[in-house]
Amino acid sequence: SQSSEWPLSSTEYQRYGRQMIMPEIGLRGQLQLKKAKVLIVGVGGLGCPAAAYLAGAGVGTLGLMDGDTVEVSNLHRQVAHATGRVGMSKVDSAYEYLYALNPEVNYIRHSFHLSPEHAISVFEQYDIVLDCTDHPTSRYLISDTSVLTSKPLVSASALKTEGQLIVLNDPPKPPGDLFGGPCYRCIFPKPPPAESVLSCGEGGILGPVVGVMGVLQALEAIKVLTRRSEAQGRMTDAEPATAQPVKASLLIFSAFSSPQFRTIKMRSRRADCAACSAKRVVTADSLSSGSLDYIAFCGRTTPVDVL
Amino acid sequence: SQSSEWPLSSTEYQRYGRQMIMPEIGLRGQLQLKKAKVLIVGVGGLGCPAAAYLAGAGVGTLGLMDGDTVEVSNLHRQVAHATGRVGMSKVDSAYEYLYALNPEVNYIRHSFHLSPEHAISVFEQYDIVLDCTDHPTSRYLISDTSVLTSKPLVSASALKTEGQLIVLNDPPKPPGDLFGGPCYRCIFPKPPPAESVLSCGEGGILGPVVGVMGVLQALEAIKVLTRRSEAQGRMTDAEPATAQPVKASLLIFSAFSSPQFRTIKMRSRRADCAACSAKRVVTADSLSSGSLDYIAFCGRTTPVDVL
Amino acid sequence: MADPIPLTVEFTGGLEMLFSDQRKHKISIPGQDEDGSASNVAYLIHWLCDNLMKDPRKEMFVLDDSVRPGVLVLINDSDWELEGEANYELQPNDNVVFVSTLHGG
Amino acid sequence: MADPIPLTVEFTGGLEMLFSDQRKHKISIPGQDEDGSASNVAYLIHWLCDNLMKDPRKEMFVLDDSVRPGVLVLINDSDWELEGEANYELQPNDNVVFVSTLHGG
Ligand SMILES: [Zn+2]
Ligand SMILES: [Zn+2]
Repeated sequence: SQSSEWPLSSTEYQRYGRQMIMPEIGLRGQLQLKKAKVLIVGVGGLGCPAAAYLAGAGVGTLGLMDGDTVEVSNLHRQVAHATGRVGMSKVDSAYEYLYALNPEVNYIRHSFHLSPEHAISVFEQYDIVLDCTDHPTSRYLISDTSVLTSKPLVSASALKTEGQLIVLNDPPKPPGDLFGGPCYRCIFPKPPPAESVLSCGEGGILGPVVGVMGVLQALEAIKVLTRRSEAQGRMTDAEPATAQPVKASLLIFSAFSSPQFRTIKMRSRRADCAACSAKRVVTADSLSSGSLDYIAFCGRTTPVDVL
Repeated sequence: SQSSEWPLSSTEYQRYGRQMIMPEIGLRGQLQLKKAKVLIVGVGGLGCPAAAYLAGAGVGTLGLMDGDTVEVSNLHRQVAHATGRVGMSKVDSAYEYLYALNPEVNYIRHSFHLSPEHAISVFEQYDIVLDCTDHPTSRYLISDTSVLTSKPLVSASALKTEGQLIVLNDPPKPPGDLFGGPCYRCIFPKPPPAESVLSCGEGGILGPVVGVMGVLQALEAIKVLTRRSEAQGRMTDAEPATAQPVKASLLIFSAFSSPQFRTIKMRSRRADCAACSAKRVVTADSLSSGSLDYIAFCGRTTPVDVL
Repeated sequence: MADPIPLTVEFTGGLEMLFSDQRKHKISIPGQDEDGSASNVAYLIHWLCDNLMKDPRKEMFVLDDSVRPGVLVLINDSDWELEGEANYELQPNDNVVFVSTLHGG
Repeated sequence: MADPIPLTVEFTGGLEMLFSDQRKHKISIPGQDEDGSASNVAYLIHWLCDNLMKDPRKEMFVLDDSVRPGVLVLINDSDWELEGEANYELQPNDNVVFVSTLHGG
C-alpha cells in the first residue's frame, strides 16, 4: 500500500499521526520504528502490554518468544490473551490480539522457550530485546546473549506490589569497551541463592503493577529506537554528551509506598565483568555449546523448559 | 456457577489466585472487588488500559461511558480497540475486548457523552469513578458530580510525553466536611484559558505515556476499593491514621526527564471551594438544571458533544 | 545587599515551550526585590518573565500578576499552597517547578 | 565518643518481610564501631542484623559478611558501588535502601 513518492502510506500517516506530530518522534522517528526489529522474550504480564504498545506504535517487526500456553490464572494480568484462548500457545494468542490491533506489523512467532543453543541465532535477527521473563536464569542468559550480539536490552521484573526496570547494554559497545552500557552481570555479578527467588505464581502479583512495568518497557524501547544519536542519554533529555562511561538508571516501583517511583543511579560497566569486559569468560562458543550451565549457576531446581 | 458454601466459584479462585495470595488483596479484597461498581468515563488512551486491568482484576460491575467511535488514529494508544472495529462505538469495541478477557464481569455500556443533565443519575449507580476524558470541561463536570454523589475519583491526563494522576474526593465526605479529600476545584479553582488547552489530537501523544497513566488509574482504583478502612492513607502504607485533613498527592510523569516520576504533596479541601465546601454553589439542582455552564466556564468553542 | 539566590526552576506540561524548549534551568536571582524585601515566589515569577522567557506570549504563563489558572507551582515537591504561595521566601538551592495541567487522554 | 547517627533505612522487594513487614524504619546507630572507626555501611548491616531483624533467616539478608547476592544497597538514591560500597561512612539523615531484585514477570 506504499506509494513510491511517500515514505509512509496514507493509512500509516493516519494511524501514527498522533505520535508523528511530536518532535520527539516525527517522520524521522516513525521511519526508525518501521525499520526496527524488536524481540519480546516472554509474553506474560510484562510482555503483553509491552507488545501491545510497540505494535500500536508501528515497529516494523515484532518477535514474540514464549513456550507456555495460556492459563486462566494468567488472565488477571496478561491482557493480550483471552478466556477463549486458554490452552493456546501464548505466542499465538498474543498474535491474534496484536494482529487485530495493528496488521501493519510483521509478527514473528517463536513458540518455544529461549535456550542457550539457539539464543544467539534468534537475537541476531533483531535490533533490541525486551526481557519480559520471570526467572534469574533467563535474565542472565538474555543479558549474555544481548552482549554477544550487541543488542540493547530493556529488562523489567515485577512481583507482588513492586516492579523494577533497567535499560542495559545501551549503547551496545563491544565487550571490553567501557563506554558501552553495563550489562545484567555488571549490576548483579552473582546470582541470588535459589531459595531467595520467588515467582509470580508463588509470591503473587497485582495486575496493574506488572502492567505498568511492561508499558514502561515499550516506552524505553521506543526511546532507544527513535533517539537522534547514540551519544545522547537514555532516560533524560538534560545530560550533556560527554565522554564518560555510561551509567545505568534503575527505576523501582512500589504500589503502596510513597513515593511510588524512585530512580536510582547505577554503575557503569564493570572492568572485570564476566560478560562485557575485556576479561570476559562468556563467549559465543561457551554459551551455545552449553558449557555455561545457567541452570546450575542460578541454583534452579525446576525443569529447564520453564524458562 | 457459585456454590452456596464458597464465597467464590472455583473458576474465580483460579482466575484471581495470583492476586488473592497477596495480603494486600486476599479473599477479603477479592470480595470487595467483586462487590464493586466502577465507572470509566472515556474509553480512549487512558480508559482502554484502565478497563483492561480492572476487568482482569475482577471488579463486579464495570461501566464504560463514551460517545465516540473508533478511528484508525486512535489505535496506536487505545489498545482495547481493533482495526476491524474502526467506526464502531468505542464502548461496544472495548466491550468486545473486555468480555473476551473476562466474561465474569458485568459490563454496563453507556454509549454517549457525559452531560450535566444525566451525570448524577449515572454516577449514583457506581462506587468509584475514573476520569479518563480529555478536556477541562468534562474534568470539572466529573469532579462536581463525584462530590455530589459521594464517589472517590481517580483522575488522570496525558499529553505528548507527559502524564498526571491524582485521587480526588477520597474519602468522599459530604461537602463542608474538611476531612474529605480535596476535589478538582480545590486544586484548580479557576479553569485554564481556552487558548492554553491542547488536546491529544492537536498536541500529539505517545502511546505508552497515556498507557502508563491508565494502568496506574486501575491500580489506584483497586487500592481504594480494597483498603481495609477509610482512615488509612491512599498512596502510602506508612502514614499514621491521624485526624488531619486529607491531603492529595499528585503523580507527574515525564517520559524524557530524569527522574521520570515525581510525587507532589498537594493541599487538602479548600474552605471556600465552589463544589465541596460549606460555601459551595454547585448543587445537584444547579448542575442537572444546566444553570452551571461548563462549556462557557471553560471557554470552550467546539461543540458540547465532544465531551 | 543580600546574596544572590541560586535556584533550579523547571517547566513542564507544555510550559517549557515558552522557555526555549528547555525544561530545567539553573538560575541565580537577586536576594532582594526592588523594595529591599527578601525575594519571594511572586518576585521570581516576575523575574522569569523579564529574564528567562523568550516567548512573547506572557499570557500563557502569567495573568493578573500571578501564574495563570491551570499552572501549578511546586516548591521542593510540595504545592506552593502548602508553603505560603507567592509569599514564600526563596532559599538557596530551592527547586521550583511550574507545571501546566494536562487535559488529554 | 561520636554522636549517634540518625538514619532512614528502607527494605523492599520482599526484604521487608524479614524486618517485621515494615518498609521504612527511622533508626539511630552508634557514631563509631567497636574499634572506634566511623560507622560505615558494613557496620550498619551488622547492626541491622543484631538490632532490627526479627526473622531468624539471616541468610536471606547477609552472606559472607555482606548483603547476599541479589540485594542492592542504595545510598541516597545511588547504588552503593558509586559511594564506596561497604566502606561508605554514614552521615546523619542518610537514606539507605536495601532492595531485593525481583524476577517475576
Ligand atoms: Zn557486564
Ligand atoms: Zn473542592
